[in-house]
Amino acid sequence: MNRLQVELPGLSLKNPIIPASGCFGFGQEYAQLYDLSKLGAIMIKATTLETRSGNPTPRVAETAAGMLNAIGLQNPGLEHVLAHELPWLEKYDVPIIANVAGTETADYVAVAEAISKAPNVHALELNISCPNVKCGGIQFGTDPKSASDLTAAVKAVSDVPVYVKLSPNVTNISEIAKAVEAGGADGITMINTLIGMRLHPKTGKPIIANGTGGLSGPAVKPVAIRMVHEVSRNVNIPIIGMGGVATAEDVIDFLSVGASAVAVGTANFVDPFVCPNIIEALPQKLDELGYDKLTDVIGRSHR
Amino acid sequence: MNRLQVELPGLSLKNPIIPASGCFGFGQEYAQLYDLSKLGAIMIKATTLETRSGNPTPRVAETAAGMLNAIGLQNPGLEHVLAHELPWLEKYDVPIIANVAGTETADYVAVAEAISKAPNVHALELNISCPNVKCGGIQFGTDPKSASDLTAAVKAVSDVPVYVKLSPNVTNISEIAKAVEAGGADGITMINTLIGMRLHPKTGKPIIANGTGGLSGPAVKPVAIRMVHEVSRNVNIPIIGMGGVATAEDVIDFLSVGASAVAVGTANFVDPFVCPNIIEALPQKLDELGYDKLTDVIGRSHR
Amino acid sequence: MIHQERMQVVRQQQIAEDIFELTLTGQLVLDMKQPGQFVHIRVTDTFEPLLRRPISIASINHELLQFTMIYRAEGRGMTILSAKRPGEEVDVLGPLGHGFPVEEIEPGQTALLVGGGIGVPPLYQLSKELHAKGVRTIHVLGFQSENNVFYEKEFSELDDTYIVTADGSQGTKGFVTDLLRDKAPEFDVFYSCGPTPMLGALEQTYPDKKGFLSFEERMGCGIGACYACVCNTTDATEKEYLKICSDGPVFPRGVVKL
Amino acid sequence: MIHQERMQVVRQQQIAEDIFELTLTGQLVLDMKQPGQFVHIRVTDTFEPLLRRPISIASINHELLQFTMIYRAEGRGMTILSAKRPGEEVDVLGPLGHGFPVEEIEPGQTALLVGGGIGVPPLYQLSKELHAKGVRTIHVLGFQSENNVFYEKEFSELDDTYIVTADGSQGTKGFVTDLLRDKAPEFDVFYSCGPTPMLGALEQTYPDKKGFLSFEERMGCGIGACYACVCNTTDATEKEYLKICSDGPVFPRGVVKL
Ligand SMILES: Cc1cc2nc3c(=O)[nH]c(=O)nc-3n(C[C@H](O)[C@H](O)[C@H](O)COP(=O)(O)OP(=O)(O)OC[C@H]3O[C@@H](n4cnc5c(N)ncnc54)[C@H](O)[C@@H]3O)c2cc1C
Ligand SMILES: Cc1cc2nc3c(=O)[nH]c(=O)nc-3n(C[C@H](O)[C@H](O)[C@H](O)COP(=O)(O)OP(=O)(O)OC[C@H]3O[C@@H](n4cnc5c(N)ncnc54)[C@H](O)[C@@H]3O)c2cc1C
Ligand SMILES: Cc1cc2nc3c(=O)[nH]c(=O)nc-3n(C[C@H](O)[C@H](O)[C@H](O)COP(=O)(O)O)c2cc1C
Ligand SMILES: Cc1cc2nc3c(=O)[nH]c(=O)nc-3n(C[C@H](O)[C@H](O)[C@H](O)COP(=O)(O)O)c2cc1C
Ligand code: FES
Ligand code: FES
Repeated sequence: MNRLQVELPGLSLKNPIIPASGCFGFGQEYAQLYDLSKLGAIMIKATTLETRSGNPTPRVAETAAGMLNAIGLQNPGLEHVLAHELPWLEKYDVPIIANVAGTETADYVAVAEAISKAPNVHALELNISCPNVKCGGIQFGTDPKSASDLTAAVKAVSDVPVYVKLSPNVTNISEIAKAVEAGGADGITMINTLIGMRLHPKTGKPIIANGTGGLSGPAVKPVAIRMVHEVSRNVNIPIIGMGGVATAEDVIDFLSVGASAVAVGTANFVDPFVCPNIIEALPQKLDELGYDKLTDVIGRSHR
Repeated sequence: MNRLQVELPGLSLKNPIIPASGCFGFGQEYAQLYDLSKLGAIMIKATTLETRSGNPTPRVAETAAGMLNAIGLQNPGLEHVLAHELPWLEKYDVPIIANVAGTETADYVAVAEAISKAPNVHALELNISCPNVKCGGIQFGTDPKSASDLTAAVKAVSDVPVYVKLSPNVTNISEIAKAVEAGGADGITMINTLIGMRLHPKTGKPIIANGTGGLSGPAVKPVAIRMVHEVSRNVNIPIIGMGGVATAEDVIDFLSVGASAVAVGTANFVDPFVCPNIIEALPQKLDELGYDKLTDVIGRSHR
Repeated sequence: MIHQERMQVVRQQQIAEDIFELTLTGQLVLDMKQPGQFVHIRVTDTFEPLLRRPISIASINHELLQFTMIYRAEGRGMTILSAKRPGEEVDVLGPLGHGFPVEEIEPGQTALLVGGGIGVPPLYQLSKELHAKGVRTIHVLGFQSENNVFYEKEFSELDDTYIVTADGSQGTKGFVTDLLRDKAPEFDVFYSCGPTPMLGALEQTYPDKKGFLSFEERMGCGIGACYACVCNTTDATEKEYLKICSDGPVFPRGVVKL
Repeated sequence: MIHQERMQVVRQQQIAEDIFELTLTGQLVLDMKQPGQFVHIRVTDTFEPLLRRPISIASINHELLQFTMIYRAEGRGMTILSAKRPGEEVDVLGPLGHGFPVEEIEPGQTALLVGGGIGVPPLYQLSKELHAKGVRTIHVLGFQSENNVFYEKEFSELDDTYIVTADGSQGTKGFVTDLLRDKAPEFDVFYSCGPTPMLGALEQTYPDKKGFLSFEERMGCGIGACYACVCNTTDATEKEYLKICSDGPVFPRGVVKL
């Protein structure tokens, strides 16, 4: 028995550790460091219909136990991802979750339809929560009706299960979660980044050229944990949790509040081996806690 | 000339450093350590009409560069505060900002009316953003109409200017800010805490007995800075900024994005002398940045 | 007077599994007046970990301006503290709170000192002061297992000392209250520090004795300002609640609702 | 190959105002192949400060498994790094990126090396390798003021070295480009590292020369995965953007849009 195995719509995961979208490119770089087949799955960088050149630099700034980023969804565009990035990843035994972004419903639908047909894409992650682009992204993620409609439109064309990625920058996250569930989402991924700003100490202007950026890293973990805790009580679809995961203990925490798997973002920059290290540490964590298998941990906060 | 002087509705501050409500009690404890007359003002602990015994313990938990609290507005009640706490503070040359909390409009109004008549209370801080009580508090702070109405009701009875304390747990903070401005607020204080949760690593249950708590400390500073930056563009009343202030540089940051003064909360627990230390460091900071007086720094991010 | 001081590490050594003994020096020691007080320690200058940690004063040497703490290095903060070497500095706020009243017992009388785990340390300074006053002491010290036992020798040198371990690997097996029922020691006043269930069991075991208990709670400020560490009181108590950091950590029996 | 290694501090010393020289030892040194590559350093095991810091490799000693960095300790991370003592460990990711191509110049030819401030360090290893190949070098090193000048002696021992300071307190007053216009040195290839405006001025001063420039940008991953450090390219370049961490930090002149 594989104690770390987790089954989710479209995803049979040998372990619940997934590099988060935007923090792992399309895998090539980390493949220099370790075998990507060790991973539960990979969430690839947001893909849009057209090539995007993203925001001006500086695009990142450090904050207390966290960082801000405003990459602006830079990516080589759907065609290139289909022709090069996804085929390159086929040599690894790892399911791909394709992060889909756009400006309006039509682009989302076009990307979703095409990318869901790639053989190694086992699920989509609908990015309705990117705080770093002027249109599209977060505006779908802060209004229940838009979120639900977009989910339904994408579901209608996708060949694989659709997970919707929620923004934490809302008054009532359960409302959005219920809306995307009603729209037909197969799962939820959460949280995307909190909107933040850091100033240059001398000039008093934002360090990030875009002004604001998305806050991630250990600093946001308490916010993510409470949101997953709340949403898992309000929906019946599975959750992939993220926000500040850096250790096996953090993974246990997300599963405890009801996530079925976790994504690791910022921590990859701090320790590029963090994903395989966590995977290796999990069985001992289970022993310490007295659980046979990881799925026994899921939702224990609620019991 | 006092380079640190700041003038705000009801408040003539010899410097812009104010211990934040709930982090400084009613001053007695820190008075053992230094002369409270050094401070710009003091925001006293939330006062409610009746005595409140607060939430069960544990009430605090540490997080990465931050902490959670769920004190639950424990306080000795209006009568006691008027009879003992405020008179005790009269021996110091420091204006008091009274943090007013309640369950419904009537309590807020009753506390505001009475406490605004105390001789050393120079302003009220209307707490519509406490995330740690079951009713009252945050529910006023997440709905523009309720926030505006409550502000107007309190303004009608208060003898001193009214500042409204905003919650960061909203989709659109400018909307709430504009609503309280329309309701007659003389100023805004922001931010209160973000809702968060931390689990006990062994049991998987929340450490804080209340379940969730309010996140504060350096971890939240980027969120606070971006919100003050945004709100200062959208209202014409002054802002007292807070959220993670621990150094003179942090104060400069809050002023840069448009705050006119700052409150210091969690940092008092880390370094009990943080307020006088910051006040002492500010003139040299001004020299380094090439400003004559602190008010020159206000809003420089926007210029 | 409460002070904040960057104190110097004099000595640091591991004395049992995960248990360290750390001696610091500085002026702040001069204000340590009562056994059972604590210090609030910042283990790093960065913001992670952020909060101070409350640790009891285990022994005081006013002449050398030194005091000693004994702590379990299991969590994040204490593990960082355990890496400090002689000459390095530690940011200490203290002395804090109200400790064990030595004046509540007369010379010639007998005190029962009951400690559990990391509740044992403050009893050491207490025992020394009681002996200096001519009070006999009986020490009953509970631990998980023999690997966790510390200061048996130090306490034995002062007076009768019984070790109890949960797994029976050293001394008597069980809880301290098991041993107390068996041995039924004679004494006048009891003083105790340890897990809350132990304190509750002690109050029940000795319903008629004068006693003083030291409590623990998660803290913010450590000085009484933040209301993090309040405890409810019994009906017999005038105040509705008490703060463990500034009103305690030591309270007479019967004051705190258990 | 990129490695992550906890390397040991061999030596740490201050060599100018706020400027430190740190030598580390470990296996990772074996993979350092090219001057101008960098390492990505984590200065603490806690989460604050969180991110790694990119620092150039200033010199390499393959025999001793040692390499040296030179850095300015002004910000939070570098100040923490500057407190590390011999025997302590530093978490290093590297070697990273593509450095200065020594193969682009022939023995007997002359290279102009232009450095500004903390852009000076990688030029030292470059100069050593160029000399090993039989290339002459001219060093033009710009600093704010005499207090900030470092490695003048080291560079002088290799070849002709000119110091320029913004305030004129040492060497020539002004910018490196002022000195270059005055002296008009003869050379075949230029190599440079320093503030972006300096790199731009150099490209303009020598429109027809072969040259290589090392760039800086704020980084996340340091290995090409996060798109934090991209720079735009000129029309003459095929790719639309380049990543400074993995495609650079050194690019041929004319590639990066300045
Ligand atoms: C008055 C008092 C005296 C104490 N004396 C001692 C002593 O002499 N020796 C000793 O080993 N321990 C003592 N403790 C317990 C000690 O404070 C905790 O073991 C310590 O805070 C754990 O910190 P950590 O960083 O290692 O653990 P972490 O789990 O990383 O701590 C996380 C947070 O929880 C708090 N916390 C965790 N456990 C406790 C606890 N049991 N009590 C209070 N806060 C806690 C920490 O202070 C910190 O804010 C005392 C506690 C109190 C209240
Ligand atoms: C390829 C490369 C090579 C470098 N080589 C050297 C060198 O040899 N010596 C040296 O002193 N400096 C060098 N730098 C600059 C060095 O990275 C920064 O000085 C350092 O990151 C500042 O960190 P801090 O914690 O002291 O400052 P802080 O201001 O506290 O840093 C905050 C954040 O901003 C980032 N940051 C701040 N300044 C810079 C900068 N100039 N470039 C990139 N990121 C920055 C930090 O990495 C950190 O994430 C190099 C930069 C790059 C990109
Ligand atoms: C540099 C960077 C780039 C990101 N890009 C994307 C993206 O393209 N699409 C997306 O859905 N989320 C993106 N995110 C958000 C992360 O996937 C993740 O939701 C967030 O960072 C919280 O997790 P963490 O704290 O582990 O980083 C990005 C985050 C970072 C730090
Ligand atoms: C222990 C604690 C108690 C608090 N109690 C109150 C309160 O009674 N009323 C209130 O308006 N805010 C209260 N707050 C919020 C602070 O006033 C402040 O808005 C917040 O902590 C952010 O600032 P900081 O990061 O500097 O702590 C409390 C915060 C803490 C940490
Ligand atoms: S810890 Fe703040 S009141 Fe006790
Ligand atoms: S720093 Fe991540 S791509 Fe360059």
